[in-house]
Amino acid sequence: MVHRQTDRLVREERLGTGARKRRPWLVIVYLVLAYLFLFLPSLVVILMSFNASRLSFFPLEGISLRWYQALFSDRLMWLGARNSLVVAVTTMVVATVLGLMFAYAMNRFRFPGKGFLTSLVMAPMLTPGVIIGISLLSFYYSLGIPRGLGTVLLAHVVLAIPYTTLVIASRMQGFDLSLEEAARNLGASEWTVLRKVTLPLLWPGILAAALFAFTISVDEFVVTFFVIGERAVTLPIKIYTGVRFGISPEVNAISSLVILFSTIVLGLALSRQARA
Amino acid sequence: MVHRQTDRLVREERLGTGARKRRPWLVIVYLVLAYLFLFLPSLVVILMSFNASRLSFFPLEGISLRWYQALFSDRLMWLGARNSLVVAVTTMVVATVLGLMFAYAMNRFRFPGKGFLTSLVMAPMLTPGVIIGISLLSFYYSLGIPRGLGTVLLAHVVLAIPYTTLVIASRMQGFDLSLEEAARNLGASEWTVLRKVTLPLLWPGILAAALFAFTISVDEFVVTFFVIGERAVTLPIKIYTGVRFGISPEVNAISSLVILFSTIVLGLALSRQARA
Amino acid sequence: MQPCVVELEDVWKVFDNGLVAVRGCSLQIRKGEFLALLGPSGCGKTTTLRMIAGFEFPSRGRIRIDGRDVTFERPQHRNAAMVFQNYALFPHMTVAENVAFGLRMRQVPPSVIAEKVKTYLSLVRLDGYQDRSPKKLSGGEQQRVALARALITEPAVLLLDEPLGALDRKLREEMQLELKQLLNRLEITVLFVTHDQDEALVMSHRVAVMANGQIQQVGTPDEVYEHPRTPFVAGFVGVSNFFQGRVIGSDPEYTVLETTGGIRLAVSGTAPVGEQIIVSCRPEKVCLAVSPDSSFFNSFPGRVTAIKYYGASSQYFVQLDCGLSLISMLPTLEVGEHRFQIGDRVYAEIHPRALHILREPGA
Amino acid sequence: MQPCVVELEDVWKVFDNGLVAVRGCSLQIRKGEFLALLGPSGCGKTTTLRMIAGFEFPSRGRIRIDGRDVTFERPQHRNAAMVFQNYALFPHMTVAENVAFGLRMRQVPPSVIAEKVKTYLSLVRLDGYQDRSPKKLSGGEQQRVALARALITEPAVLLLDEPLGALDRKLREEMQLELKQLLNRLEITVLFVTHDQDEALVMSHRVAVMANGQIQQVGTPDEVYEHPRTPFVAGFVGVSNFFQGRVIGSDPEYTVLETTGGIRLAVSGTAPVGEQIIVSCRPEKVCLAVSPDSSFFNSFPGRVTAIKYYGASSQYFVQLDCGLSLISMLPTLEVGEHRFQIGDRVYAEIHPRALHILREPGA
Repeated sequence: MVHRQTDRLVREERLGTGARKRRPWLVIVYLVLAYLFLFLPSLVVILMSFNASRLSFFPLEGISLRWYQALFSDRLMWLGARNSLVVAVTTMVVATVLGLMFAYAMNRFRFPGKGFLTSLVMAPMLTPGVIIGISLLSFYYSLGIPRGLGTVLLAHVVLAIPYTTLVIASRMQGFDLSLEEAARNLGASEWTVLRKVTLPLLWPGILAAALFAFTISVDEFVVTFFVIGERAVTLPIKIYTGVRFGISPEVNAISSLVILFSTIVLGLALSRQARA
Repeated sequence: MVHRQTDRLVREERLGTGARKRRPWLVIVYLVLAYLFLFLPSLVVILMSFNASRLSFFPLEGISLRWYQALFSDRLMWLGARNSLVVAVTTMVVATVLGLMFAYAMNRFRFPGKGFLTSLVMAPMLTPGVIIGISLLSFYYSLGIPRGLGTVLLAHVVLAIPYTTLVIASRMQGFDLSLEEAARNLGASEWTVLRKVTLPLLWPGILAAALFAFTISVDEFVVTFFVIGERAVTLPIKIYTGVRFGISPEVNAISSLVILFSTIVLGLALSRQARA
Repeated sequence: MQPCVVELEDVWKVFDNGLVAVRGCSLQIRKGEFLALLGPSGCGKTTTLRMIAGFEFPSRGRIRIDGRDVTFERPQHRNAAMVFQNYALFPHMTVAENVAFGLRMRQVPPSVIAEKVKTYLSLVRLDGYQDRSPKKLSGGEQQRVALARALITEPAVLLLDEPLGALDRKLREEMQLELKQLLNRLEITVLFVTHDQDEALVMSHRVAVMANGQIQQVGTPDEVYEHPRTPFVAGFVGVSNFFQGRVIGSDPEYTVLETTGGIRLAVSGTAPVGEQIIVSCRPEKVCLAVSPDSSFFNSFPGRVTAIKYYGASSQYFVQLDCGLSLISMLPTLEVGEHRFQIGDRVYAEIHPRALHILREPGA
Repeated sequence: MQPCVVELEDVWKVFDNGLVAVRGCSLQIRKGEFLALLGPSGCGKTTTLRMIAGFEFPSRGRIRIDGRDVTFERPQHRNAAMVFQNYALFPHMTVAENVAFGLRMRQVPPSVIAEKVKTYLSLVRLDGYQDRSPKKLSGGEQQRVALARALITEPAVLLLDEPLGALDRKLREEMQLELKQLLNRLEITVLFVTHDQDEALVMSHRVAVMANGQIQQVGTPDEVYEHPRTPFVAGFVGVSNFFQGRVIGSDPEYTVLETTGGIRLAVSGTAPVGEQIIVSCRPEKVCLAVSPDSSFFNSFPGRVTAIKYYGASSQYFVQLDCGLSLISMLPTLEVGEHRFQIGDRVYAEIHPRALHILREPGA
């Protein structure tokens, strides 16, 4: 511990070789500027959502909550929110359970072609959304499956599984197998070991995976757009429909809320994982 | 090594407790079915692209390459492909260089608020595409920046930086700092250490990061859709426009090509990282 | 004689990748005995332990615990508690919950459990540690929790896998004695695996030395150290000088050997004339003298080439005039007395009784 | 006397987090000398080494190499080559490229480099290893590549950080002697850091014992072992028995001590009457006898409570009738001779010259 720390200290000192003990202020200024560049857009959106005027231009013409008011009185917005929530919760449960099973199988068993299968399970994470969307659409279409929330749910589960699997598998990788052996040595059956030792220790990973799956589902737009059909609506689709007719302050308001919500949920998931 | 291996073996044996030495066939069957479920859509798309008929229904009415022929004679398709390539290559270079700088700063220096800034750099990875799209659109709009390939490039760099940073940072985490100390101890200057020791050892990570950035840019649809404006076109946008008027076999053909291309590039990136 | 608690009968273990980890291991552990399984890493000692615990199954042979055949019994149905090398304490449970685990699996009533946990924690001198998290304990404390957790089930045999391996040197030397005394007091049967010869000699009633999946010798610590049976045992348990040569004379008590270096050695023990044999001798049995002693049979001239000073004693490396090298270990003398220096001319003297005839394990 | 190669003058190191790693360390290493910096982990020995290499800068004090003040000099401008504990071989270069690195940094012509690489590889017995990848070498081979890479620059001082720490026990004992002989033959100045007392005693000309950032004693191996100056040195280098008590009598040669246990000890050396002092005694200097010897001043009755059998010798734990505990280390006797058993009544005898008066480092 101390050694690692001193290593870091040495490196810090090394930066300003002539001037020991000086903090690398230049680096900080550079990073702050870079971050501003990355986050200015989100800040602008949040700012604009409080704009009293309909025009999204600087300077603001006054602070107002009218766009939030308009938002909350929009029935279709509420319907989209409800649908998003239903799909997201179902996706969360299904993708987490399947992810746990995948991760367990990949971590605990050896079988021929395992490496190939492992890289396949990760593919939806890497395949472009447009392709997944078209593929699913073409698939449902050729099999005559009617589009709607059900097809959206199926698509979201496919999209979320790689993430839940990865998160749980990374937690399992650090799992000390001798803990299970110790439990059996002390008289626990296979089932008891799973219940009393394995699952409690994987719990932080499972929770993080569930939060990831939920966020992925709530945010998903591209694939949803392809497979949702004409009748149903989710929150991202509703927002997109709003934008089609130009950026309105209402869209800024809902975007601000989604930014806030996503940040909180993902913050939770990441801190869970960090603690794990 | 041996111990770890025997652990695995024990676990295998444990599965069929009564029947030692049996492979867990049930697990394999289960996995194969699950993978089929995940990849059937892509297979259907590829199959349909060779369909002689215009209707995307089973059974196929004959094998044909006519949709690929139609595809290659479409001028707008070629323009989109060229634009996608230009943006992707530029994004790759810029995002990799910036990612390297971020990763280096985060790995090597300590400064106040570092944890906060680190979580911020990862945010674009976690913010929903729709939100990023709207944010950037609103941002360009309010500052009066004209939309086109330039704004697309900027958006893609923002999107790719978290990935390039993560990939290079994970490579740096395993970096043995004593190698740099050894080089300096043997008489190398700071610059020589960077050139002869640090960069060569990070090379596999840098290459993987570049491939990731390239793929992200080529595949990106949602954000591109918001910021591209009316005049320019990229491949995913072109495909989407094709789909708007119903699934055509031409779309299946281009999708098949994109699936093939993405798989190759990502396979390269992953195998680079695995070897690293 | 005490009855056998653990019995291994010609046990083999071949892994799926073809590795033969254990080849024909037979061993009996008696009630109340403390037996050490000693060998270098990869010699099959841990695999043997794991087969007794039930984490692996033999490819051939039988394992019995308390007379019952448990060869293919699942781990939870054996009465063999194990202390793991990394302790394997459950990090999501308190110390008390860890120790209670075995009894809870046996459906013991909670009030009885609470009382026994208290008893066993005080046995390992951890009173008041009930509600602590095992992650916050030192290595030595974790080791004692693991011990209490295993002991509370009152197992037929206690299996220890390198129990002191994770502790640092000073603590390890203290714990050796403490652990030995505690387990002897409880009159528990112990099988423990180690690669540290000192630990095996210090702690156990009997030592089984393993190499290449085979048991080379079983005996009390002094038998194994003072009368090694095979070249491996002589070289692994302590340091040995080896001589290889042909028997040129033999009577009922002594054998005379002509070594490859051309010198003649008198050795206690018998071997047929003409046979090639290996004999060994401990460095502390090689005396150094400044002048030859004609009454001594095995006395060879040479020169000191290197000295390793260990404080209480020193190792002298002697190059004999015949070309062979010898190590001699002498206690450090008082300041003022004569100490040998590098380059000194010396006579190495070995008593015939200090030389042992070794045999290969198959023989 | 040889000139000083490395000189530390009242060096302190305080880390940013307030940790004081080194407090007032002064040390001189002479040309051709092999000096061991011995201490437990966290005692500041590695920080001291890193300050000499230039990876860290002292908070106070001066460091000189070959007479030149290098206190704040950057590492690449010092002539102090280091062998890292993990060897730190460049994994993307061959063995030859690794060894050549230092010369390439010094702009030596390629033909000269090729020849010197060959020479130094053969010096560490790695002829023909030029084109191998360091990742594919064994631990011992990697260690020798790291050594060749450091030696080829012909440094003023060679710094070794636990050079044998990553090797297993048998190989370590072999390498101790080999490394010592190689470096002595090259007449190179060496500072090496270790936590292993045997390694320090066996390999070095002088030992500096460190604890809590302070150097407790500097001396030859036998000085440090046989005449420890502080309680820490007595306890860390080898095993010691300690007695604490008040001086009740003193003449120019001997001091008489009354211990807390109520027994009287004659000790060689002087101390003022009435003072509280600590004395130590090595276990091998404590003899055990079956009957009292009235001619012996320090003879105390007691009982054997435990025995640790180490093969060549055994440690006997004796509980004296006055309540104190003693450890005695005796060579193992021949079979047939009388060996003490647990419970035996014995008399522990200590010669006054075997007892040393210790002082705290500040005193």
